[in-house]
Amino acid sequence: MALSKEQIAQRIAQELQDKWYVNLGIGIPTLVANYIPKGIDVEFQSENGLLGMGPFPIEGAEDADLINAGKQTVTILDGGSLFDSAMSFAMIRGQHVQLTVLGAMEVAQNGDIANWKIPGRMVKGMGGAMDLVASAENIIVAMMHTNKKGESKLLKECSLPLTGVGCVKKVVTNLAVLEIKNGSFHLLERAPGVSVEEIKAATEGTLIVEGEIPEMQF
Amino acid sequence: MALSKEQIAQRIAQELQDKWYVNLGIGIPTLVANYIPKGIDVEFQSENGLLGMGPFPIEGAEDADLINAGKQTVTILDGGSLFDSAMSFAMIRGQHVQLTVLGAMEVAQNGDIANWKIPGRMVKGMGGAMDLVASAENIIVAMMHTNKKGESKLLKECSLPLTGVGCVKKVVTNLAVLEIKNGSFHLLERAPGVSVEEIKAATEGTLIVEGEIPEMQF
Amino acid sequence: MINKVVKNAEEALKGVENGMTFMLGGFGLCGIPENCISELVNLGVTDLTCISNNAGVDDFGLGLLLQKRQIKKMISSYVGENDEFERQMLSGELEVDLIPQGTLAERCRATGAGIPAFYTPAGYGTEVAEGKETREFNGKMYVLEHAFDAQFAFVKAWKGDTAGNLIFKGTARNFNPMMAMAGKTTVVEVEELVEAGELDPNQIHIPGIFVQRIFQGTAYEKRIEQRTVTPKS
Amino acid sequence: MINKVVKNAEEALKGVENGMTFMLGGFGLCGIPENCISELVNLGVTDLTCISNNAGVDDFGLGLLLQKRQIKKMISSYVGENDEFERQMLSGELEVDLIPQGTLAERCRATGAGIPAFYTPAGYGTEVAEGKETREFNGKMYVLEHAFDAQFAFVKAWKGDTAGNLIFKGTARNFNPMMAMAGKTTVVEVEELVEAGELDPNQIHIPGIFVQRIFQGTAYEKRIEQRTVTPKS
Repeated sequence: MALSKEQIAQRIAQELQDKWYVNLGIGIPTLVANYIPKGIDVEFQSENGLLGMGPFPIEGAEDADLINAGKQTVTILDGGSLFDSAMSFAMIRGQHVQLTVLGAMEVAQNGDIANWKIPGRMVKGMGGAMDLVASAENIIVAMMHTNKKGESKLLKECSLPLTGVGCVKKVVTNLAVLEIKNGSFHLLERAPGVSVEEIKAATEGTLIVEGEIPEMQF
Repeated sequence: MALSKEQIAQRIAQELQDKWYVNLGIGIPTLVANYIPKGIDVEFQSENGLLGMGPFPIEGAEDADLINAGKQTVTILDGGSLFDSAMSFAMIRGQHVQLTVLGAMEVAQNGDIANWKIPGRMVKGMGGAMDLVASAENIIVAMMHTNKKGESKLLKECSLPLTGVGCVKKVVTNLAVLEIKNGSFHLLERAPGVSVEEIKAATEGTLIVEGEIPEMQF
Repeated sequence: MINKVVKNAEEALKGVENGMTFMLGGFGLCGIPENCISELVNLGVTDLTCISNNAGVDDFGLGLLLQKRQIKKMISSYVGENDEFERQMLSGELEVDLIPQGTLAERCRATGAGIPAFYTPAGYGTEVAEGKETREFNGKMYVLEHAFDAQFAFVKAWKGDTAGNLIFKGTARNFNPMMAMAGKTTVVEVEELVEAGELDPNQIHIPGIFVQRIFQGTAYEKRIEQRTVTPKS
Repeated sequence: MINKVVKNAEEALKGVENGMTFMLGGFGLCGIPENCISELVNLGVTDLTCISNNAGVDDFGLGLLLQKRQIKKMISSYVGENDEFERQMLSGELEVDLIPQGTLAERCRATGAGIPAFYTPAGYGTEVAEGKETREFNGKMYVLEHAFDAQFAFVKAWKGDTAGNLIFKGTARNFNPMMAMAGKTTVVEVEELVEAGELDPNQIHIPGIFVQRIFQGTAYEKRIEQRTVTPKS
């Protein structure tokens, strides 16, 4: 069965490593914070100026002056810090953040990503995404394998305006975990009960399948 | 009579304007702080990270963690602030400091200044001087008119490695106040009792003397 | 001590004219200069270019200026919470320059810091880099980005003193400090205005040298866009 | 919370080797990493390139490393308080790269901030600009300056917590914050090490993300170079 959004987040959380600083984008990526593996310490960076981001505040304790990049009220954990946007992107551009998890509208087999604009229809802006994808050493894209029309979002080439070029190395969708290398998607894991054939059918880009593909473990 | 160092500082202090932030270099410039005209508010910036610099501390109250750019123990006044060197030079390069007063080994009639190096003999470094002279809108050089050998320090061309090009607009020496414009020194004021002839003799660069030259007033 | 205090928003905005370029602090509705924005609505100045990370929501923040068609051009990184904005943009009534958030922050800082241009990796290979100089450093490609030029910066701080020293609170800091550094005239509204000497000089986020006018703001609404909470157990 | 604490200077300097490039905080003798410098003397590492605004005095600060000929090259803005330094430089034993103080500070920040290069007016038309690209922006000339590359940054802070968050004191801040941002491995010694959560997150000068190792320093001498006082009246 295809994964729920929570399960996508849960699978991505398995990629977290001890002592990593992590930036989570809006949507599915935000949910990753709920599934930090036991025994590892990570800190979440929010690009609007917050390190050590904690859970949502207890009802009634919301502070209009303490939000995350998705404009949600949040808390700050012991050891956290607050800073301005220039400092925040100094962390990001300077590669002090070890992992970026973000959503996408399209990912191409060369690692290109598009997630900020549909010409003539939707122009929300790139926010911090272009800085993040141009800088991060590890980028994981969290998204549905296909769009609402059932069309593949893993493409030979992006059709939408790019957010970054050749930067995505891993994609976790509701169907699969894929690595991008040598200009192709490499299938690493299947969602439980989802066949390789189903994943092939949902992937427009070149999909490399080598050997037995294991199911994801939770 | 030629001015003392204190009198040079006192004359320069007359150039201060209300609401100016001012950076004072090491030596004679530092003394300017002792002669702020009544009725005007100025604040002194020290490029090592201090705004609102006050007088030397009362004996026994010295703090090793509070010094000026000359490494002297100082104090901070109400309304002052502390910051890092990048912020300090953001103020300077960004032209938020209205006046820089500094010493020089040589000044040329085109506004060039040399004050950081005598090749093969003295190489102390430029410190913040190159940033200051490249950025400040108002630069006043405070120095003796001649060097210890009696040679003019106001030259047609600097012979020493430059600190900045075409940046000095005013020079106050022990003999005179001079403005630099159109590639010449223009004599504005004489030290009390010093003749135009004496100033001419001590000035190697082109000296323009127009009309009656008043004596400095203290 | 150089005193920067003005009476109120009206006095603080003297010199504001049609066609000017402004910077406005804030991220979403967090840390926006509410009093200054209200006064801009009152003044009715038009043909404005506004540099601000976001464009407010339909009925608050910069949305108020958009409603009245006072803005000719927005320079932002993310504008996704404002229907009227989207309408004006897609219909071509409003010019929009969308730039990466980190580039926006760094360009503001550069403006205040006397850095005319710098290289950043953000946007390389995308339409953001079109027409811009690109260059390789250590095997990676970068885009040349320039400082801004803004007549006024409107900034919201938590505490400020009469000398213009500022302290921000929480994530309401965001773009406010760099914009404070960058305005030709920087106007700051604060929740609490204190005497010079009351703030610890070691804990000041933005020194008063960058600030031309400061005033005590009033009636802060501090609206929350996404009220997310953990239920009381 | 990611814990950055190491036991002492010995542990903090693990991995330091001959021929490396270091950044060292401080302005004059104010805010220098005394414990790290002592440990560098103990280790006896040589052929070092040191990026530091000054070079200490003959018998303190970086002067201790100069005495033992551990430094091959100094990158500084002002070195005028050290006779041994001047002797080694004029005799050619020591390489010296003198650069404007603001450029030094900004290059450190750029290093930590992922900015490979930027333009500054400092040094235009002087020997500092020789061999460098220059360019005009808005009628004024600027010089292109690049980020550094330093294996270790040695930083002195006043207070720090176990997560690596730092607060500096007075003008001992100086170059320490930007160097903390810039080291591949940033080592911080503090006068007072506290638990995470004890420092106000709103008042932290450098967030722990930039710090790899932090330790409680000991036996601070904090020597004053120019003791200037106002006599008690």
